[in-house]
Amino acid sequence: MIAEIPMEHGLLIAAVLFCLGLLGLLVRRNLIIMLISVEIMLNAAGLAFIVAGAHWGQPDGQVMFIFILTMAAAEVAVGLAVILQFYWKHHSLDADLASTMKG
Amino acid sequence: MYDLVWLLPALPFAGFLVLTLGGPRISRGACAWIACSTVGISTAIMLAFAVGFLIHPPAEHAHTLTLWRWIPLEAVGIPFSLRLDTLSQAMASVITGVGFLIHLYSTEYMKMDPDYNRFFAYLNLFVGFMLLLVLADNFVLLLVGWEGVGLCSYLLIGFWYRDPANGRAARKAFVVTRIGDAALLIGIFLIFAELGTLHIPEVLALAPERWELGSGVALAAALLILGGAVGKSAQLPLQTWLPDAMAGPTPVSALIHAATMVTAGVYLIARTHGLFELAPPAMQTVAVIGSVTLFTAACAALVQRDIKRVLAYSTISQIGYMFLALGVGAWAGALFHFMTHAWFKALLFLAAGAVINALHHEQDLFRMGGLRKKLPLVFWTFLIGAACLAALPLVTSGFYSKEKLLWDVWISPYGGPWFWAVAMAGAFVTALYSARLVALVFFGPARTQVSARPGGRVGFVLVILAIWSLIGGGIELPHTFAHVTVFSDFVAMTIPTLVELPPGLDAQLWTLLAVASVIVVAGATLGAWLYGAGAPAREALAARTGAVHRFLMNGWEFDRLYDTILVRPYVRLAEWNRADGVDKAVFLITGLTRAAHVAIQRTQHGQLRRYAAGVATGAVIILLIMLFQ
Amino acid sequence: MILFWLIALPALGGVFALLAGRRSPEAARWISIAALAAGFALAIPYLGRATETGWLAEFSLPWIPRLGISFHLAMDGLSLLLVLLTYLLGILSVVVSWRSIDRRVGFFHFNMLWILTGTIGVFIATDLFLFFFFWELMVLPMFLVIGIWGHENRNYAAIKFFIFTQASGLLLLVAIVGLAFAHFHTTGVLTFHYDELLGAELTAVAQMWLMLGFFVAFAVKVPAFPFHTWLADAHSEAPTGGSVILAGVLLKTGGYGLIRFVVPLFPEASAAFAPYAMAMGVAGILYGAKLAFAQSDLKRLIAYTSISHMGFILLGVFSWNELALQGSVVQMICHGFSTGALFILAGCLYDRIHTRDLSRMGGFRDQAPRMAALGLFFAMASLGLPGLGNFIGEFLVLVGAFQASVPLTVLATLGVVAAAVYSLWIVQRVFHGTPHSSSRITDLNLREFGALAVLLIGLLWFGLYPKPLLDTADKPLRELRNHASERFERATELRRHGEAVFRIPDPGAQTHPVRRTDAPETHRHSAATIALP
Amino acid sequence: MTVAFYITAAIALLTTMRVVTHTNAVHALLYFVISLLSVALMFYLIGAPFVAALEVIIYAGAIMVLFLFVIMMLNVGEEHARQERDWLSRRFWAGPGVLCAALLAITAWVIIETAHPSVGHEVVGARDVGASLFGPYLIAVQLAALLLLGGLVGASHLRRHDRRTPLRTDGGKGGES
Repeated sequence: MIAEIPMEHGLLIAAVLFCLGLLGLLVRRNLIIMLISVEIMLNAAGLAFIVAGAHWGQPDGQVMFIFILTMAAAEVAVGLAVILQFYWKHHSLDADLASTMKG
Repeated sequence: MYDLVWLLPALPFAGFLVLTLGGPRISRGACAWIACSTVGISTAIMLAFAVGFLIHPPAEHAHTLTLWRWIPLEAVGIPFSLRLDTLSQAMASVITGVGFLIHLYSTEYMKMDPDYNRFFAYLNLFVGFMLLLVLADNFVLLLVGWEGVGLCSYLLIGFWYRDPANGRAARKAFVVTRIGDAALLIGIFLIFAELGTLHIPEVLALAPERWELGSGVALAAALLILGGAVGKSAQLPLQTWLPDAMAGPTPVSALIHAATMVTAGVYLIARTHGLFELAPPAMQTVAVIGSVTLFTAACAALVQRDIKRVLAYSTISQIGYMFLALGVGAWAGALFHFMTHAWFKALLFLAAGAVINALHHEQDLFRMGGLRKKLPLVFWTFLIGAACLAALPLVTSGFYSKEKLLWDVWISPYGGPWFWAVAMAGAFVTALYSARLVALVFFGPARTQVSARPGGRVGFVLVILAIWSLIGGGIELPHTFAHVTVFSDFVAMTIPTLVELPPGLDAQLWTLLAVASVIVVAGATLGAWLYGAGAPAREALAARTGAVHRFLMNGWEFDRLYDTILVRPYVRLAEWNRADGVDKAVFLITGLTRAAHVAIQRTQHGQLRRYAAGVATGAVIILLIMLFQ
Repeated sequence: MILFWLIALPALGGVFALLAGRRSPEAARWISIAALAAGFALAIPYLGRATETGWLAEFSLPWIPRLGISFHLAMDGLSLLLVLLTYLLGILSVVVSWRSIDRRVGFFHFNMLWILTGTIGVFIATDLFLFFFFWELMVLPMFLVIGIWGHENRNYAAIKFFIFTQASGLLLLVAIVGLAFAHFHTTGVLTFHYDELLGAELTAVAQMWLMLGFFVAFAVKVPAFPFHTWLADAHSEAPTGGSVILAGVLLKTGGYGLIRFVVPLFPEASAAFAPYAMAMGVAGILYGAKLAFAQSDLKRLIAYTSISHMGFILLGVFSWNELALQGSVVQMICHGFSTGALFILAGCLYDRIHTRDLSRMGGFRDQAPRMAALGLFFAMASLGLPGLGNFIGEFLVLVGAFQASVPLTVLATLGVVAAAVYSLWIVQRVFHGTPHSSSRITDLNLREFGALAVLLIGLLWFGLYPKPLLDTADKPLRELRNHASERFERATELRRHGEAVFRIPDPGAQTHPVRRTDAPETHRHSAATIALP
Repeated sequence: MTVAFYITAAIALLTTMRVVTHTNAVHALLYFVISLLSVALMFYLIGAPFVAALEVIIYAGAIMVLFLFVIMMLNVGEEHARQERDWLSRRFWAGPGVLCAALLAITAWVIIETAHPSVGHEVVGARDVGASLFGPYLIAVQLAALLLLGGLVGASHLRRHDRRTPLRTDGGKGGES
């Protein structure tokens, strides 16, 4: 049941996914989509770990993925709470409205 | 006995201290007593010293008293010590004598002034510093006296401090002389660097050993000292302060700005004569400065309207004669003229003071007149003073001193007919303006009411000075007359004479005396005619020479020149950079920091997506760097 | 132990004044005076012993032995003079602040005493780390004094003062640490002790940079010409007592540092740099005088005269001969007296008419003859009237400097003319002229008069009989010259002949890591030559 | 099985692209779920069945449902979709596109330049992962637990809706939470 693929293909896919996530983060102004983009990037990083772990036949890559997963869960929880607050305040999900930190 | 020399300056200083600390608690009478008695005792001591020196001079004709070790260093040990020799005695006797008489005069002259005590405190301080100046045996102590008399001059010119004009005159006097003092200071540094000592007799002894005749160092040292002398003695080109200094009370003009302080330059050059002898060009410079000054100042004196300014310019001119004498090496001649000048110029000033007081502080010559009958005592004494100034032949001390001086100029190897001719031209003008003074003040119609007559003390002082001015010349007579050389012998004990009298020149001397007498008499007569009977001719002349008249009136426009090239640029410089340009440079740093702050602040735009873009860009850059390393 | 008390007395006095000030301001003032007077009394007896060689007193405690840092105090004649000056002016500044400070009196005196603590520490610390500690200790209380009790523009002035001194302090710290490490590098001993660092073997480049670090730090304090701009603001905005301390004492730490550290530690580099340093001094003399003349703010004017006077110290120190050094020391003391007195006078005027603006003064002689007389006296002292202390200082500096550089000395001598211009201007503007009808002032009271009289007598004394001063400073200066003169002069010779190049003994060829007394033997030149930056 | 891997990879890429470009948040989310499922399949195919399961359960299941809830709570309607379309005009794409392309090019270059062996020889199962997690990575696990706790507390604190603060509709300043 195991697919033998060159490692660089796996990594390349991860890289493309990552860049797509980054693109989403940069282009979209909707906070929810931005948060999703971040998730895409995390997921891509996880894929890279798994590919690398599979190369060595060791569990460490998967362990790392689990940590990423944990982190993503925590991040999404907090992030969504913040988005909710933001929406109540601004009645919008436009990220560019949040600019009080301007120097 | 000579160890008492410290009392000479100490007594006036003590008087100053008592008067200052006592302040208004001391009554006027007590103040007058303290001031006069301190100077009077100094005079008495001074006379005793002089007599002692004449009868039984001490070894090496000098007595040194070291009071304490002042600046004791390894490289230079400067004691606080006084040196009594014939040169300092000649100076000190005039300072104490004239000083005492002027103190006495002032007790009456200043009696209406609310600041009576302060005036006498300053006068005492001045006499103390002046004595310190002439008694100092090293350059540093000399500087103490030198600057001290400058301070007193400043204080007394600006004595009536409420008028800002007096303050300006006082500051001008101090600053202009300070320019000369800076030169003197540099000269002292040079002497120390070259000779390793500041003790004046040692300097004079060492200089001929270390320096060759005509060497550059000697020239530099002599010229720098000359700079100091020129400033103090109001010679060209630093003469501009003296006419303005007449803003002070008249006794001050008499004491400081005629008799004593302004001749400190003469004293300084005579004191350091050894350095000048090593530098003939410096001698020439002194002579040229003297002759140019004596003529220009005499011309300026001719047209002044203010009686005190006439006398001020005449003082500059007379000191010019002394400088001329110094420049040709006639040390004794210069000092003799200093001495007689001190008497008769003090007399003139004090008499003028009496006139001014009588006329309600009127100083304009053209608003005086006809005082001959109303103030006979003042008239006669003033006349004697003016005659001395003009050097009327045979009867005046001014004649004898000026003739000795001119004769020395004529025969000196440094002098010659040219200098003599200039001096004669000056003598002619001097006679002219002396006659003008007398004519305008005492003859003609009365133009101002006489409001006060001089009292006993003023009269007494005037008479004493007049008598001295008449007979004082007797201590030195041309050898064709009687060959009295008391004074030059006295001075020669300290300064070996440079002008040797060649034998067999009697005919020349007679001729010169005759020529000089004729010129002086002619000048005086012309002056008397112009300002008496010949007034219409004078006015016609004045109308035609208005520009020249103004030019001379303003003292050859030196003030305007210095104002343009020195004073105003300095003031403008000060105004221009009032807020300190260097501070701007500091602000440049602050400004740069702030600009950087603003620039970087722009990146803090608060937009999440652009921060993310920044992070991504950073990642790209870092990866690129890592790749192409 | 007495040295320890010299520092501890003002420090403790400050704390007690702070505590007492809550209840009674008067008590804070008396405590301050008592503490300072006690310190003064403790230090005075050493004057008689100043003819001995070596340190007059030493005190040492281990502090951070791992890094070779100890709490090491030592005093010689030079330090003693400045310590006495500090105490005296400290007392006077408390006296003149008696009425003018009425807010937070306890805290004010705490700050004043801690400034003095730092200053005294600077003068007697012989461990360079400790020296730096005290150096920084001076700054913060002074910042507070200016910032809390100053005049209207005080915040700006305080911050400017703080930034300037902190920036220079940073340089000093870097240079001190650099020196200690350079010493460690050659000898293997890490120490901050002055006596041991005196013998440090340094490469030419290191010597130059370290010297510049020290120099700039001290030049800011002195202040030398391009680094002077903090001074005018700080002086004019500080309260009277602060100005007196600042001008009278704080500036002297810079001069002291130059004499004690810069030249002895780095003779060759100093010799190479001397023409520039002297030129800075002369520039300060002339520039300060020029600016002083242009000011309309009395305290600012006096502040610029300080720059002018302190230029002489720079000129004197870098001439490095007996006359010039003695002159610098005398100048430091006398400048403390004369400028302190002028600031006290300015403070007295401010207390009466609440302005520092010269155009609103004039004619005060009528109403305040005593103040006018004293003002005249101190103006004369400030223009260097012979017979007063400042003249001795300036004259000796100039005579000494003349042997080092003729053109610079000639320029500096022109400064005496400029000094006359601004000094007489003060007298004219404040005391002479017609009085303003609006301003009525009272003459000096006994307290102010007493304070000024002390300074007057001091200046007269130093002018007429400076021997005690010169004798006290003689031994330490002689030792410093014994240590550094030979190398300094050799380097000066080389600079004169070899176009701004100087040579340093090769650190590789070192024989003795300890104090070098056998300079001719170790005098093996390497090829290490550097040109000036 | 290699073919299956590439097909899932293609699906993952395509759906992810739709996530980024879709204007409707719910649709985007659904595309993302598909993307996650594909990635899970890829995990499984290269021998990591355990994390594949986790991916499906936690990521595609729990986290995405969380997103869904929030979107439903916010009740984002047609108006928002139109606004999204405005925001997604072409000019916004240029800069980020170039940046991402650059990043991708560089990473791809690095990946291709270095020689790699193939992967997917053996299955690393849950047992190995578990042994590793509770062996050498124990501390990290505990830290992750703390992180989750922090997330929990943070989320529960932040979601509180303070009725007293007025609703801001000006769209101007604000945004601190």
